[in-house]
Amino acid sequence: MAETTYIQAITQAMQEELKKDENVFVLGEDVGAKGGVFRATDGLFDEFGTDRVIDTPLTESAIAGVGIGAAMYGMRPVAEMQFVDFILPAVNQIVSEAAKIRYRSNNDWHCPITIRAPYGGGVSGALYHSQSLEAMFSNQPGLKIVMPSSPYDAKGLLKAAIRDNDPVLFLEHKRAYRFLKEEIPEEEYVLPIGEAAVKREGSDVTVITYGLNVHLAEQAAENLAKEDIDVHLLDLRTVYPLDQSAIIQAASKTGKVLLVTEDNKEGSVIGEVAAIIAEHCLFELDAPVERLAGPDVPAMPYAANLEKEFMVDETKIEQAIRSLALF
Amino acid sequence: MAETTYIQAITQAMQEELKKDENVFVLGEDVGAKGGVFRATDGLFDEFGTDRVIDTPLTESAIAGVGIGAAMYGMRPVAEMQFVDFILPAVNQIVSEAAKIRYRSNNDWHCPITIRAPYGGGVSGALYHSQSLEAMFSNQPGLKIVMPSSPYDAKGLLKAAIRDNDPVLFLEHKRAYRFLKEEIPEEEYVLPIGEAAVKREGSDVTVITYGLNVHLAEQAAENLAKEDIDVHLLDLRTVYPLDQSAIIQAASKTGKVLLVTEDNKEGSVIGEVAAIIAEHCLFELDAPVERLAGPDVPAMPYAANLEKEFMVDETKIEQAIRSLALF
Amino acid sequence: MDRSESVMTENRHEKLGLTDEDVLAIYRDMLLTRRLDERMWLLNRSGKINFVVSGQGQEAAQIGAGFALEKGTDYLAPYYRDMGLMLNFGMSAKEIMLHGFAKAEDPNSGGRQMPGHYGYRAKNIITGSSPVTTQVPHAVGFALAAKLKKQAFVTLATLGDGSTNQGDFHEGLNFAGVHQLPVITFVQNNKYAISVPLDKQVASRNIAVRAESYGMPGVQVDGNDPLAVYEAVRNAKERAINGEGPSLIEAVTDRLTAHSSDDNDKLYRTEEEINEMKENDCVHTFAAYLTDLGILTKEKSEAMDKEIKQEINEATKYAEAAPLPDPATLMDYVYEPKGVE
Amino acid sequence: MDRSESVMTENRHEKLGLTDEDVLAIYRDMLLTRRLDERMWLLNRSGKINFVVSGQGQEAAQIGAGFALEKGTDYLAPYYRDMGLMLNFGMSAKEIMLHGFAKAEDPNSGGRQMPGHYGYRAKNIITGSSPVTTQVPHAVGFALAAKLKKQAFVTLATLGDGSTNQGDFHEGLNFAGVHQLPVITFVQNNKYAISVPLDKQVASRNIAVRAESYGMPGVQVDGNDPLAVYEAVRNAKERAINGEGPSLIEAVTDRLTAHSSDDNDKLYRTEEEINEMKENDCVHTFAAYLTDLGILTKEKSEAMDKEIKQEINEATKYAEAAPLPDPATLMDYVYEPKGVE
Ligand SMILES: Cc1ncc(C[n+]2csc(CCOP(=O)(O)OP(=O)(O)O)c2C)c(N)n1
Ligand SMILES: Cc1ncc(C[n+]2csc(CCOP(=O)(O)OP(=O)(O)O)c2C)c(N)n1
Ligand SMILES: [Mg+2]
Ligand SMILES: [Mg+2]
Repeated sequence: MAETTYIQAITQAMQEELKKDENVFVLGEDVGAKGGVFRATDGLFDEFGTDRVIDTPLTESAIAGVGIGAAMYGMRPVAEMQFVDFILPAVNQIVSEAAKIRYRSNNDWHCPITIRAPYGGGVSGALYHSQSLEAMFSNQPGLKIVMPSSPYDAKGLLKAAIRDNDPVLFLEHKRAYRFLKEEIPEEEYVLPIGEAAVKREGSDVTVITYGLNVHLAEQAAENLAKEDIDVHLLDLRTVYPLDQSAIIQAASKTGKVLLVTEDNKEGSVIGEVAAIIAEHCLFELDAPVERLAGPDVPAMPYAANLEKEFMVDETKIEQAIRSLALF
Repeated sequence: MAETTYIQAITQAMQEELKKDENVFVLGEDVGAKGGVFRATDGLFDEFGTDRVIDTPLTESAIAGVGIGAAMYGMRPVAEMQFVDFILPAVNQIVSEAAKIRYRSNNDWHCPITIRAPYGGGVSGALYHSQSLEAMFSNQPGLKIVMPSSPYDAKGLLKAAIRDNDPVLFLEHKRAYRFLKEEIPEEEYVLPIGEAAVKREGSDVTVITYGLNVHLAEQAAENLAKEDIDVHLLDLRTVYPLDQSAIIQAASKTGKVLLVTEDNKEGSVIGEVAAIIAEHCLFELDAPVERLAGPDVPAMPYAANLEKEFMVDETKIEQAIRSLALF
Repeated sequence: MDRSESVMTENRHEKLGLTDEDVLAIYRDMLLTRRLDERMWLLNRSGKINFVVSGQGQEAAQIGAGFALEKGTDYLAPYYRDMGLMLNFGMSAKEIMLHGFAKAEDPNSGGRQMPGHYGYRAKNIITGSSPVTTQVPHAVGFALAAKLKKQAFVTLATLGDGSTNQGDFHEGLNFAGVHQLPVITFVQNNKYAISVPLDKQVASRNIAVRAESYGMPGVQVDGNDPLAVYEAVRNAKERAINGEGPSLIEAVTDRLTAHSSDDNDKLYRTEEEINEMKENDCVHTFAAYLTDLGILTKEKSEAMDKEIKQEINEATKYAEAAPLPDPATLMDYVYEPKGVE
Repeated sequence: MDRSESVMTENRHEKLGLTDEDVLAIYRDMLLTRRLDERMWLLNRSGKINFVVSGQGQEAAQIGAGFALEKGTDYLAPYYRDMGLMLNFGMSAKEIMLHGFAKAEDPNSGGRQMPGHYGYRAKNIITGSSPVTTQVPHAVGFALAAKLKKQAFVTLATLGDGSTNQGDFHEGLNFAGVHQLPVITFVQNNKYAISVPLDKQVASRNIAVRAESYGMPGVQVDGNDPLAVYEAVRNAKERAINGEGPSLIEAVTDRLTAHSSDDNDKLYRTEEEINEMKENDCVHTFAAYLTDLGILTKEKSEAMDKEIKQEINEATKYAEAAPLPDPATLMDYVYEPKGVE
């Protein structure tokens, strides 16, 4: 077992899959000699060469579209969008094409592409290097959206995404890249897409979140344990389609639910989580469902103090849990 | 007062605003000599000429992007996307640019563009001429999304959208175009964006919906009145940002809530409506929140029987209300 | 008269290495395409099928191109007017009818997509959608796969003139040019995008010149002449297979019908213009070429008409009677069925 | 030595109708831009500002272009390296520093956007974002407004070489070409897109040739020579104002620094390559030109250095001390403030 950062886990997953399956290849902007702007593909260009690790022109729609074509042929492209903010020129290819290819062809064709993109703020990235865009794709059957919260999950889920025979959007929190470390197994493992994970069993308040906020919620839960507030924590892991039964179980467990996202509140994926709870858990609830999210502004501003004001953090989560516990 | 169809109301709104304000102009594919594929711009080309009613090349991103530029200069472009399904190449311009211009420039610049697009199914349009894509844009502060349910609202809200100093996405149900008719005032009127409307006061079950489904819900409510089921009906009209207080009032009124959308269920805008209710109305609810929506498939298939299976209709709404009433 | 004309008409297909049987086969595909398309309109007007988007006037371009490709090896990323290419690539009239009637047996989509939305894996026909030009990057992706897997095939993407203005055209062709991929972009320029004429649509003096933006050769050919199109596509394929990279071909054609069964082209073009086009109808001019050379005799022609009519009648009869998709299948194939591999 | 060189150096700016004062003004803008940019790096390395994206090497292109435009009349749709154009369009060093430090008084965004994300309505500078090339259709929209409102101004959009591959470049320029709009697309080709060199990025033999796809003239000029750039932009503006439509200009420049303060260009280019570029540093070569002609004397030069240094010191001092935005303003200006007009 070796200490591995979140980004190293991602690099390892790609390295192992490139090695295992000659149909796997990586494409994107600056993924070659530079190894990616975050160095997620560091070393892959040297190990696998220009044919397997392809620097593309500055064209997201072509990165997605060419990848989709190659995937239909039988390849397993792993496309990198440099920041999720820059996936927007590729929305037509992802939503009109990747998501619909199996359904529209009545299963004659399919599209095993993985699209990786760093998301999230708290890195002085301002409006266009901080966004959470998962909600925009969370209404598109045919797509799967994975947002891992730890190095262990990141590796196991990215390998699963690359092997999946349907398109997967794989969103990595850029602040987690070097901030999160843990020991992960030397031996190969793959984790199931579509399943949420209980990170902590508790009886007072249920927190449901995903991505980096899982880590912040864990910290908050530990602090609150000292106050005898016992937190139940569910990590969605796959935000689309959602793991309904896991959500219903977690909400019913304590009857007090806090939903957390870094995204701005209205229309975020935790809205759908709240809807599932409102449909299925009404009589198990002891308090109104609470949502802790970013403010409804277009995106995170640059100035340090404005960014701090925008971001959900440990303290805000802690306070929200405490007031629910006292409800 | 004259009988006016939904599409005639839309044409009138554009005609009146073109006449009133020389900064208003229309652009899009086939909006000129042909008058639009649905004839929404019928007659405008003859009346206002090639400079005010512009046939553009087949380029949605440029239709939005050029419109955005002209709007920043001080014009009031009314851009038509031929079908909402084809707005996807323009997502980057709409979300990265139109929605963020005022905020990112700290109010130095703004972008008064209106983007019209026909949405919705039941017209044998298959996967790519039937979609409801409002949810994709319902997480983007800076945008407003209007979806009128009647000729009267369509005219008053489109005029408001054109006069609004922020970008408005104006979505028109293509089946409503000729299906919905009503008498509307001869004299000019404008309706407020951002306000939902109570279409029917009732005490047993609250139905909250928007667009064409408002009409279907009204029909269902009338039939159910015969069974002494008294329906309270709220028309969202603006689906982003949502009119929270109207939703809370309507839900609290009866304690039994049915949310209806034609969109596929997971991640649709009624999920956010359910979340608002779960946050604010828990103790007013007598039954779990119910959602009636399209199935979670990529989009509506073409074959008539598959399309019928997909679509929400009067009967399905009626049944859902009845079972809630009996709950 | 006949004799003098056949003297005037020179045999152009021999120079291309095409036999008389080849050109008769090309003509038969063109004629079958035309008749099948005409039948679709009849069925639409009689309320039996909901929608027709027509390739009438583009048969020469389509069959000429298809004839230069190797079936079972080369791939096709088609667009909605390509019924001719579908037939040429081995989709049967019956299968096309099943698609038109949206029946369960439709190999393109099982009745899920509108007519003209093709895709047939067993025939190397890549599934297509409605948003224009998305197929261009897909074709480039197939070509990239050919390069990575060292497979000797070419991929042909087709689209219309208006669609060459979409960002995906620019991004796709630039990608192909940078990586020198074996892909042919085949533009069927019928001079209209629904109601918008070429001069309001495309700023370049023609579409072939756009090839220079992508470091690839671009040629403009007479799309009413299947032999000229065949030659251009055959040369582009040779270059591609020899590792000499991508090509852009513009075939200048006519759209003899309205844009689709939902369009009325009288709103934006004159009778004169329409009649003028009809005088250069590629099916008639190619028939004349074959007749002048004595290759298409009266007997052959009548036999062909009869055969085709029967083929279409049977296809129609079968498709009309075939079952609709089972509504219970609505939820199928959103994702890979569980338990598979 | 001095004399002999000045004999060898011919006066090129007179032929362009530029006075000695003009070229000195151009040089001053170039030098101020360079020094301000250098200061940004110092502040970044000393941890005082978070991010720098640098225009070093592109000053000649930017100031040459800006000098051909009419302040208060023409519009600018800039990109992130355009600090030189900002200064030339009337944004002060102090305002640029306020932007770099993300302070409340930043006229570009009130501290909301990253450095290099410009916009200043009072100076005709259109607000920009990070996703590349979106500004190109915006500039076309301003040009469309000029045509519809019959206003005699030109709009200049700037972008990098890699950004010319985006769909918005293609769609925007085609729109401008079809409607013959008064817009100039000005590409600063520094031969890299972050780490990706031109040959892996752009399939055409240069960027200027892409103009033919849009029916507009395209010229390639030496971006290290502000006079060559000035001439090209001036001519394009004349054409635009005379109703002769849009132009594409490619200025071949160098990116003397890493892509940004977050990049390490040693990972993808050699010391040699970097040193070679530095030998053609446009600030030095233009200084040499002016010195050879005796226009930039030692005294003038020293005075200018001193003045600029002071300007930058004051700007830095002011910006560093200026207040951050009030966190209470986080929710402001998502939509038009209520009660306005
Ligand atoms: C992205 C997108 N926008 C709009 C449409 C609607 N539409 C369908 S066909 C068409 C015109 C296409 O013209 P062209 O590319 O010349 O092909 P043609 O139909 O003339 O063969 C349009 C605008 C679409 N299908 N996709
Ligand atoms: C749509 C989009 N994709 C990716 C990026 C990340 N990015 C920022 S600058 C850049 C390279 C731009 O290269 P070029 O256009 O040549 O301009 P230069 O930086 O060289 O001046 C990239 C890829 C972006 N800003 N926008
Ligand atoms: Mg056409
Ligand atoms: Mg560059």
